[in-house]
Amino acid sequence: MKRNLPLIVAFVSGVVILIAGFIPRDPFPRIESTLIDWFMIISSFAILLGQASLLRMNVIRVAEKAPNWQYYLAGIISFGLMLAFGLLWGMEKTPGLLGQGQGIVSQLGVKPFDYLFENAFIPLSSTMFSLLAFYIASAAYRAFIIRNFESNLLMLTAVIVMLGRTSFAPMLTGWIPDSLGWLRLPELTNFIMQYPNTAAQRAILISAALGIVGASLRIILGIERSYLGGGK
Amino acid sequence: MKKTLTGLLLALLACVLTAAAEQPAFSVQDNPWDDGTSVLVKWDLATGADSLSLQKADSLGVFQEIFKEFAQTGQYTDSSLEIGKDFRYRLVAYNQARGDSLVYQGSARTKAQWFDMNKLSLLILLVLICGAILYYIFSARRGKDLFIRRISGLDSMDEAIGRATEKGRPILFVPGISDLGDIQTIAALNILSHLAYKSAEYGTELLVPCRFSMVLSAARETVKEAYLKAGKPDAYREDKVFYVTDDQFGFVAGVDGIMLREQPAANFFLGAFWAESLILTETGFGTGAIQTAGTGQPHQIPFFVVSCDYTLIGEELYAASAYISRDPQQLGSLKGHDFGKLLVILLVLAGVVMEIIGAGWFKQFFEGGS
Amino acid sequence: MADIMTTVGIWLAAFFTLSIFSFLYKDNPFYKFAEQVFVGLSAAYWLVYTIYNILIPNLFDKLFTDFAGNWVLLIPMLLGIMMLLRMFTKLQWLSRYPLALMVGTSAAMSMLLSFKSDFVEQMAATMINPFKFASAVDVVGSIMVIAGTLCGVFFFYFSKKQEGFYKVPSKIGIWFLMVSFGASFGYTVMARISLLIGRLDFLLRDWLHIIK
Amino acid sequence: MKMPERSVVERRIVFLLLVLAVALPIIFPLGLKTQSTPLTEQVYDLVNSLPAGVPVIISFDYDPSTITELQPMAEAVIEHAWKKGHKIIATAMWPQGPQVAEMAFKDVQARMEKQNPSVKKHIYGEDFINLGYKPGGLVTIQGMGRSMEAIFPTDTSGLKYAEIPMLKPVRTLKDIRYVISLSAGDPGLRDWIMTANGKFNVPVAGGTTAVSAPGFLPYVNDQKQLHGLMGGLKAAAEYELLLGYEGTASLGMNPQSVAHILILAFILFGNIRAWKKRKADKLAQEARHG
Repeated sequence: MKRNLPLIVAFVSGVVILIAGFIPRDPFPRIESTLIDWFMIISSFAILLGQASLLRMNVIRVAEKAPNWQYYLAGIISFGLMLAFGLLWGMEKTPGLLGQGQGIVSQLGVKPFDYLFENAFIPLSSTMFSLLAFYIASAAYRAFIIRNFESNLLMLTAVIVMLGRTSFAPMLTGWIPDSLGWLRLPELTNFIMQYPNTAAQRAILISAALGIVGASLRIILGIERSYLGGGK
Repeated sequence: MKKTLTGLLLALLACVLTAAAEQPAFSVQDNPWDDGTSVLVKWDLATGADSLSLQKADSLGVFQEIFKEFAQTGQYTDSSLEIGKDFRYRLVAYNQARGDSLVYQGSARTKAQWFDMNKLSLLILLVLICGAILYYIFSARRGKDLFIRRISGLDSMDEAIGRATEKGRPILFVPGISDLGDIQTIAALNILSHLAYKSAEYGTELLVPCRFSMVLSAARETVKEAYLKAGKPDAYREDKVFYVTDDQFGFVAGVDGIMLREQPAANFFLGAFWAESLILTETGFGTGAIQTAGTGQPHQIPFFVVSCDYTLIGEELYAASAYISRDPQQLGSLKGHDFGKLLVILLVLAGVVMEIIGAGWFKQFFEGGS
Repeated sequence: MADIMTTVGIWLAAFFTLSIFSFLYKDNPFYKFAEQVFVGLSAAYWLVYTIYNILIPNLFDKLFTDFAGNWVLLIPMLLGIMMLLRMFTKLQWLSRYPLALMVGTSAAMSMLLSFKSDFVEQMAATMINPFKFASAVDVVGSIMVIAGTLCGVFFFYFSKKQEGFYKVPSKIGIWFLMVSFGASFGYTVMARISLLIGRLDFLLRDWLHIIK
Repeated sequence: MKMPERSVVERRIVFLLLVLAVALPIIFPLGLKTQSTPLTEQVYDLVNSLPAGVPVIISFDYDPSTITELQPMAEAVIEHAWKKGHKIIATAMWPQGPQVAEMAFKDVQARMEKQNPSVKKHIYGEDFINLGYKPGGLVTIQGMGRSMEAIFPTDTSGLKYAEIPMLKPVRTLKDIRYVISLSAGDPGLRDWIMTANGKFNVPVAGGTTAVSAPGFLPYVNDQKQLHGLMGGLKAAAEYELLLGYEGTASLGMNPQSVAHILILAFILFGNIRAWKKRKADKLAQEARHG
């Protein structure tokens, strides 16, 4: 019972949505919009769940003095700080429990939540991802090796596209006569993107769409139940 | 002079004739195939008009302007209306140069429909493909032997294990950095069972670092079973399948360390990978290992192709997994998808021919009206 | 006061930026600290926004201001709370209901929507008459779109051994895929470099004032 | 754990060269000009084709990690829409979206005033509104197609939907004249294409990070699933060019171009080195086998 009732819930909600996709008449659209409202509220609880589990894991690590526990403590403190700022004074135009916090804004220039967002969150998250630029550079030097016809094709396209998307490209190939205009780097890049790339990406999209149809069908019919946890 | 004059006259006549032959200049109708909450207003104005005002009668019968963007031929959908009511519209087309205007009127009753005919093609195709998927899943369950081709990547994997055995060095298998909920991880574990069987047979050491505890226990189970099947349960060592850390880049650093320390002769990166893919393969390349990768993450495939010896591209990962596991669900779905692919190929070929011979209805049927 | 705090803010941002960059030299306490601060801030951000942007306007406001009209919302609220019970091993089974509702709904929706836009519409978009174009480049390009799409799809067709004649479309398919992966490669390099530009621009402009 | 000394040194040299290739052109701009491409022009034309007063959605589906690429696009599109007098509704599928939207509106107003002090002051609630973040991706967008108010009962400041003057004519997503999603991943542009365009026939255009741009091109087709696409910093620079100003994206194209050349050089040297090594290995092997 514990196992099958959720499967029935998934089946019914899925089938109603499928019917509403083809029959525009009430009651189906109405049930559909009710489900959508509910979906949004439940998924916001799911977000709460995710953050709460993360926090709990870090608290356990600190409590058990796991290796590097000091860093996890720093994480918990910054979590608490940001949460308190947000709840008390809100952010941007949103008021918090203590209203808009004019007093503190006159001191800081912005709300404390926004202050942390601009001066800590933004630099941290954007720098974290900019590390990837270095990894690409080092891999370009050490591992991007041409091997066979297929990978040569890949590299050749990559080189054209990388050159074609720089501001040097118009200068490099500006001398090519108009009659062969499509050979100029920017035009050639556009051609590659518009035709061969579109074709291959379309093949990938079509295959992936079939995959989604298959997976969704199995979920709605209860054939696939691994999302409920505990194996197949 | 005379010639130009006759020319002009003829042109004028042509204009008048075409105008007369045109469809009704203004039409108001219930928006077809919808939930009965909108009305479709269409117009096709005579030349000369340069601005317009579309008005709708309110509850007192007074016309209020609802739309005024000028277009020679255009349409406007008035939505969020009540079902089963009459609505009246008036279109005033001005010719400001001449200072006159034309007024058209029309009305329609909204009606909810039982089926959205624009989606007929969608429904037919969806039913066909879902039917095929279910048919194959159930025939696979009944034990019918379904054919799928062997992915050539599997051969090169066996070869890589052979090379590692020759060199007497271990092989490394990373089942992606996603948790067990990701089908890519499941597919990776299926392939792991094949590789573990081979490595047990050859007596080559197999290292499997994992990022999540759920993946860890599943991977241990898989390897153990494979060793048992190969008849070498004693060769299985639990500490060779191990947990590194949850942290994404921490995990990568850990695996990098293993590669440098243990110098595996063959690396397998199968499953879900993100930005770390190229850090792993770069290190592996540096140690001179034969590298095989496979992932469903489209953004990572290019990096794998240029830094690995063999790459399973997208769906090939699932196909390899289905080929090895013979799991009816995977196998049946894959066959069903294949049916869909065949259908696409045939329909597109037919569609191209139809477009060339000018039979536009075929393509339109699939586009659906809008 | 506000001016001083702005300067302090820029120094704070520079500190975090450099702490992350220090990982390039090697793993170190600054990086570990910055990483965990990021995790903490990010979790709090999600939490605050979920409360202020969704739970309050879409749930609590409605319940408090017009309970009679919105009592139905108690159901998703209850389901949401059941979702939170996932944290407790014993009550975990209760979270299966909201999960099943969400998974069923989104599976059906994404099935319909992606089948239409990624399958049917892509199929229709490939039904082109290549000879309707005036320029030779477009004619060749359209033929490439048709051939590339079909061969690409065939490459992922697993029910037939790719031998003899069937090897040809599959090979052409993989070539198209490789060209497209090359394009992705180029674009990814571009994206990663852009991110670095943003950070160095911050350090050179806002922090060091080397450029105005 | 320690890598062989040589490769560590090599790696650090590579890192240093990259920093120089990016930093120097930032300090000493080369004044490179960019060229616009059809895909960006299509987005521009869509915005340009509509008269003043129409309600439009700009969706901020990204977070600060990709602001270098997407923020200049957002600013350019906002400026263009404002110049045309469109009423901008900002939405977000990512929680950090409302915050970056706020920054973008502020910066565009400031820049426009700097260029032309007498420019119109755009008023919150009349010319633009920030409806905030909602989770759920395509499910939520589908909800907007039934009722915008049900999904967004208030804006981010707590103002009731019905009390916001510029939202009077907007009952459902169908009343929106175009959606431009600036998207760093999932949920984002794909959900808007599938739902806003696929289900409700609203024109959709987009700006994405360069990483995901190639994957969106199949949607740019005869059916107009997507009205043009801006991919990465280059496209943002193109949009700035079309609007006639040099913003952060245009300046960014200097280091971008130089760094591309550097990466290409790395690939070239790497391949030469690998080729030499392979040759040396072969010779050694032959020597061994006599």
